[in-house]
Amino acid sequence: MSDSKHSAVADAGHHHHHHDYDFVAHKKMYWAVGAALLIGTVITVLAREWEFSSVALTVSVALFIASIKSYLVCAYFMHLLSEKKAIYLIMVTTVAFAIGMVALILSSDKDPIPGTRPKTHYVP
Amino acid sequence: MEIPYAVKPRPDTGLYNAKVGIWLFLASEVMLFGAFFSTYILLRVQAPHGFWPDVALGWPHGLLNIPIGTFNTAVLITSSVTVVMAWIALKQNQFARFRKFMAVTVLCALGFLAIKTFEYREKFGHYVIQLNDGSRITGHLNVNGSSPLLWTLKDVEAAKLEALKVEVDIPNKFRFPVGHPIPEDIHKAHQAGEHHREREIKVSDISSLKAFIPSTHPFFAIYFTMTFLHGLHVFGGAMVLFYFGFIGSGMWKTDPERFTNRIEVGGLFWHFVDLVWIFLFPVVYLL
Amino acid sequence: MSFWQYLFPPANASAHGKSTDDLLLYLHLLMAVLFIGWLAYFLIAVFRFRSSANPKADHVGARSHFSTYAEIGVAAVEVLLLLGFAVPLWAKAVDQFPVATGNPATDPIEIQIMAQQFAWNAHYPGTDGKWGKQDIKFAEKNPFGLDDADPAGKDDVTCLREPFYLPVNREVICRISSMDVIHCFKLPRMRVTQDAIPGMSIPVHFKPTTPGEYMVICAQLCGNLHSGMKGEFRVVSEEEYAKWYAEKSKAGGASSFE
Amino acid sequence: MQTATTHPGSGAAHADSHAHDHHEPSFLTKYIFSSDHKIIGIQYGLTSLLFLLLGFMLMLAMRQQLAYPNQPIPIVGGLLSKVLGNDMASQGVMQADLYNAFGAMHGTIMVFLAIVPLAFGAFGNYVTPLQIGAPDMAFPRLNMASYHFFFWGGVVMLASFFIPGGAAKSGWTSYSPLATVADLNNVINGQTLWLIGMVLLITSSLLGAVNFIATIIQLRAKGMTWMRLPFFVWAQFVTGFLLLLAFPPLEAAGLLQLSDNVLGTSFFLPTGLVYNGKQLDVSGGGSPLLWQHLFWFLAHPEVYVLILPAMGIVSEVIANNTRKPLWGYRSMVYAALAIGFLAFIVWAHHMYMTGMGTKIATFFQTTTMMISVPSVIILSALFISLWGGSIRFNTPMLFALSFLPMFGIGGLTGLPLGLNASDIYLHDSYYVIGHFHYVVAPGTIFGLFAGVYFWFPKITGRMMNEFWGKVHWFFSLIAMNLIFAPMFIQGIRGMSRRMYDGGATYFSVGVGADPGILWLNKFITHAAVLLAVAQIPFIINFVWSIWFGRKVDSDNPWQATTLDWQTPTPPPHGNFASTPVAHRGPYDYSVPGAKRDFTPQDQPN
Ligand code: HEA
Ligand code: HEA
Ligand code: CUA
Ligand SMILES: [Cu+2]
Repeated sequence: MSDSKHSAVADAGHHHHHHDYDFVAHKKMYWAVGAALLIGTVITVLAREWEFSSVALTVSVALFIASIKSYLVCAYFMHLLSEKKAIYLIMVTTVAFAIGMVALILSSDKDPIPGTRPKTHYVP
Repeated sequence: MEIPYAVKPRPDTGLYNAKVGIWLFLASEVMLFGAFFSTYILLRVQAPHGFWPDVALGWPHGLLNIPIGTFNTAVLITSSVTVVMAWIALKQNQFARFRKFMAVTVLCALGFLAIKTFEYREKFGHYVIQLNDGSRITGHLNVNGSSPLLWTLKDVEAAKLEALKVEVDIPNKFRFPVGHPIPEDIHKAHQAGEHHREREIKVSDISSLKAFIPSTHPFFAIYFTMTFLHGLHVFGGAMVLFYFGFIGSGMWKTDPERFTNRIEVGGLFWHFVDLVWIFLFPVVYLL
Repeated sequence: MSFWQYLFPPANASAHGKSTDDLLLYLHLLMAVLFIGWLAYFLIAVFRFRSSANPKADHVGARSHFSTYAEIGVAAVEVLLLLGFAVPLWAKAVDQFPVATGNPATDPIEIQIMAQQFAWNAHYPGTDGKWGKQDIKFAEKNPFGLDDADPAGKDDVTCLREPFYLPVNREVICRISSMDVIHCFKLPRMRVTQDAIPGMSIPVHFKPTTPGEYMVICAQLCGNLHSGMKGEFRVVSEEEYAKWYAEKSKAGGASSFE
Repeated sequence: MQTATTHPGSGAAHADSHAHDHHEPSFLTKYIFSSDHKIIGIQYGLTSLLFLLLGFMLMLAMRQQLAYPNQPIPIVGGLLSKVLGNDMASQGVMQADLYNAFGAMHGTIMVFLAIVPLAFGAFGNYVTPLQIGAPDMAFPRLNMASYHFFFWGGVVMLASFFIPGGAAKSGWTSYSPLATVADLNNVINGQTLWLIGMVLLITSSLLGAVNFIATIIQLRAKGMTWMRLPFFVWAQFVTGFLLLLAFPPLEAAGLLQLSDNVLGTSFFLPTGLVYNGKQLDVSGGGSPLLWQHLFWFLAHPEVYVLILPAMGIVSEVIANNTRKPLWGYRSMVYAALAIGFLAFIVWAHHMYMTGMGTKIATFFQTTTMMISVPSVIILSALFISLWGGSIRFNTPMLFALSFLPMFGIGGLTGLPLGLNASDIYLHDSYYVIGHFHYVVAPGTIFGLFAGVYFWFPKITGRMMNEFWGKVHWFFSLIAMNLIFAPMFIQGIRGMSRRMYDGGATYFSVGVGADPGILWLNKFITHAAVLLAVAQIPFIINFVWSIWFGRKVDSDNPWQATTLDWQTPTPPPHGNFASTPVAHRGPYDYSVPGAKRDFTPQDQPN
């Protein structure tokens, strides 16, 4: 980590970059990411119109695009690409737990005692 | 007494306090929305096969207004770009530009909320009607030219109507294959490519009438819960950004570094709100 | 009641129950060994290293690796109990249901158990062996939602708030459900416990081995009369069961609803 | 270097006799809206002790009912009838609804309003910044907000006793659908307030957790590396993460249940509910098990929230009073981290009886067995730490020592519950009640008592009375065991929990098990009364010592090494006389060659 000490405001809160922080390039990049997000949105919407053979595929495509979009937001807007180790640790753990929660709840639901059925069907 | 590293990063972690704080907070938010998404998924996978409203608890599709939702997504994405531009402007020492971007951000947020409110309203005037023969239709009511909100059968009775005029929805392809209980003529109308169809329904034929509100169906329950909470986040974020950008921006003069940090932290929250929507939008509107 | 009895579950009355009891016994033996071992060590340490006897503490302290071995030992026993007992027992309980071979004298008995606030109800298919038609829309009339109009249901046996019977030494499959809130179907002497969850019907099986009167406990808080929610069942000889069943079946199920 | 001599203000009754460093704050800003972590810690401490007492009193009334079913409750019976109404307590006799309400509130109050705020809010707040050498928490105002959310959460919970229908009565677990249908007559019923209260309490905990973790990451003094943190700080750190990541799902679940209760949704209500012979007018389509998953996703980690800070306190006290370093400090730290990690993937061991298939049940019992290993490691390390020590038996140490076997009993009895094949028999019996009370009552509460006696002199500048402390310890230890040990017997004999009649229905002769265990209900109740009596010396000692206790003769009366003891007494605003630097590990006791048998962490060589 570079903790060069600058008093310049331009450096405040953004210590991982160096003096020659390239604002123009960064601004361009942010707009580009914004555009990519918009395009991603449009593709997701359009993808719905192309009929996929199965629900699973439709869902996967939509979530795949959403994942890419969320990667863009995290990586660029939230500066995770150049963030500190502590933040990574926290976020990786959290996301792992969140996924674990969803996955375990779902697998519990999908693994009942064989013969279990919705009561609404009544007859044994 | 000064709290250390409130502004300047701590050398070994490379972070200032508020940044650690906001990320921890976002971590808890991930778990919060994670739980809501779990709920969504569970409700949905255990819903009976077949399509709402013919199978009462089948999952509804295509009820939300996709063009509007898409537009709203764009609004939110724009605000995410402008908030980070605002921060860059501060770093470049361009306070006026910062203000401009903040204004756009807050306006986008308010725009988002306004559109969302409009969508909610539309749902409150949208009904699912069960007829005595067991078939169900959905659509808007037309009572003397206006479309009443949040009616129940009691309101219909109170209005002393013999028959209800209903703008019946024609199911789109995401609602198919439909089961038999959709009335025959509506099915035909769909095949003829119509989109709306007004029908008169005798009140005595109606066994139940419910607006598209949370208690009507788990889909609406989770849709309203998640979008409402997301909306609260948008609202809270907008308030904070508005405060930083306009009311509390005097700090720029007294303590510019801390001020810039605040904007960064506020921006992180704002991006997170955007992030939630990135998943929420396809999940509730599209799938 | 003798002192020893206090330390053991009430007498087991089912075929699989012994394995549950054995597991409990082994576990408690392990626990006792650990507890007594550690406690003895603890008392010795506390006594021996009291400050009056040992005014100067040793900076390093214990140098042996005993604790590591002890920890590995504990973990090993746990693995043994887990893989050797718990997992197979559970698999046996939930994956290996007795199957009908078509012989009415030895086939497992199937019953539906419907919990409600605050009672246990049982439902048998009757002498024709066919379940009457059930539908949720009749559930307001009777807990099992039996359709009065269905002839197959005329001879169904229903025990509403009254004891139900089971023949001794026959496998029983109970399908547990509830109509209102979550209850828990617990037969302590059969070593059977299964939540009764509205919206789900979950099977359990067991084989009673000792004739007698038994109790169904509700082991899940279900409202203000939770503590009073008891069910009874009787395990009787094959003949007595057949007699009871025939009579009940003749009387018909649907008529006995409240 | 012994930091400072006794500060001129020491011995004054209140912690911040040092406020004169600044302009004189008003009573309001000093005690109510303070953002000083020490004042907030004290606020948390006093509030939660009162809740602890209340939780106990609810239980005493319940125990009375268990021992003498349907007889008027002595002393308070009449009052209860008057205040709560005859449908709750008729002629002083506790009714089933009141029993259930008290039971649910006993659990809720003990867990969320007493132990967590005492262990995390009070000790965590007061001690953590001191031990890491920080002037305060990272976000002092957030800290204040955290207390105020807690306080209002408590007020809402208390208020729920007095509204029509009474407090929540579906257990602290609030399982749906019961929680939704238990009181259909009142829309704003006890359960609604319980949920609102929980949302406030959860918000409080989340703010606290963010603050603690950020503080520990950011504000460690110079030289205070991770492996030099006292174990107490590690325990708080892991606790913070448990709260941070486990509570949000319950917050979500709470909001969903609130919506089920108030807006008529069916998140947790399945299709086809027939209640009181009528189809319930809801859409259905929900899942009762989803509530349980989200609840236990919090509530299992929550039990480690209850135990870890206590382990932290016990470790501090043991190191201090054996006059030697903790044995295996590093493995204790890793074990605590392992507990924190595994705590998130064992929750469904509370749900074995909900109809789990083999695969998922095997997963959860395997992780449950795994999580017992780090507990064994921590406990073993503490036991072995005794070896070679020079043990002082003061009151904090007596409580800390008793913690060990008591937690041992509680932890060991978790094993038969953790294996589903044996849990089949034990589930929801008094065996479970025995199990977890051994960990939370003679376990955690003893750890907290140790902490109270231990840090009291730092907080007030006065010692608590040793003799009465020992009396308190002795009778509490006896009474706790007389209360909770017989519960294992009751459980093994088949007695179920949450029984308003104490199990009488099920032990009616001839049908159920034998009635030979019902007398134990009386026995336990008497022991509980003994426990209550044993608290009197404590309460008097505690209050009396604040003003009249023996003054400490040094800032470091226990001759401890950690930084919390290297401050003026009581520590002023900003804590340290000069910015501390850590030069060594936390427990340099009896270092060979050192002048004294303790070398404070901030002493350079
Ligand atoms: C602080 C609280 C706490 C702690 C630490 C634990 C620890 C454990 N708990 Fe417990 N538990 C609860 C609080 C706690 N629990 C509560 C509140 C409930 C009931 C909730 C409700 O339903 O209302 C519950 C219920 C509960 C159940 C559900 C039972 C049921 O409803 O059927 C299960 C099942 O697996 C379980 C398992 C365990 C296990 C395996 C551990 C393990 O982590 C234990 C590991 C520890 C050890 C193995 C001890 C090691 C010590 C030694 C080896 C030394 C011995 C020393 C001497 C004897 C001197 N617990
Ligand atoms: C942290 C949690 C915790 C704690 C500490 C306790 C402590 C105690 N509990 Fe509790 N209990 C629960 C959590 C806890 N309990 C839960 C979750 C349930 C399940 C609820 C449900 O079914 O939903 C339960 C249920 C439960 C039952 C079963 C009820 C039933 O199923 O019907 C019983 C029965 O005896 C019981 C008894 C006790 C007793 C005697 C204590 C004693 O150990 C109390 C000891 C307390 C003190 C000794 C007070 C000390 C306080 C002071 C000295 C005050 C000082 C004040 C000042 C100085 C200002 N508890
Ligand atoms: Cu039914 Cu408890
Ligand atoms: Cu647990």
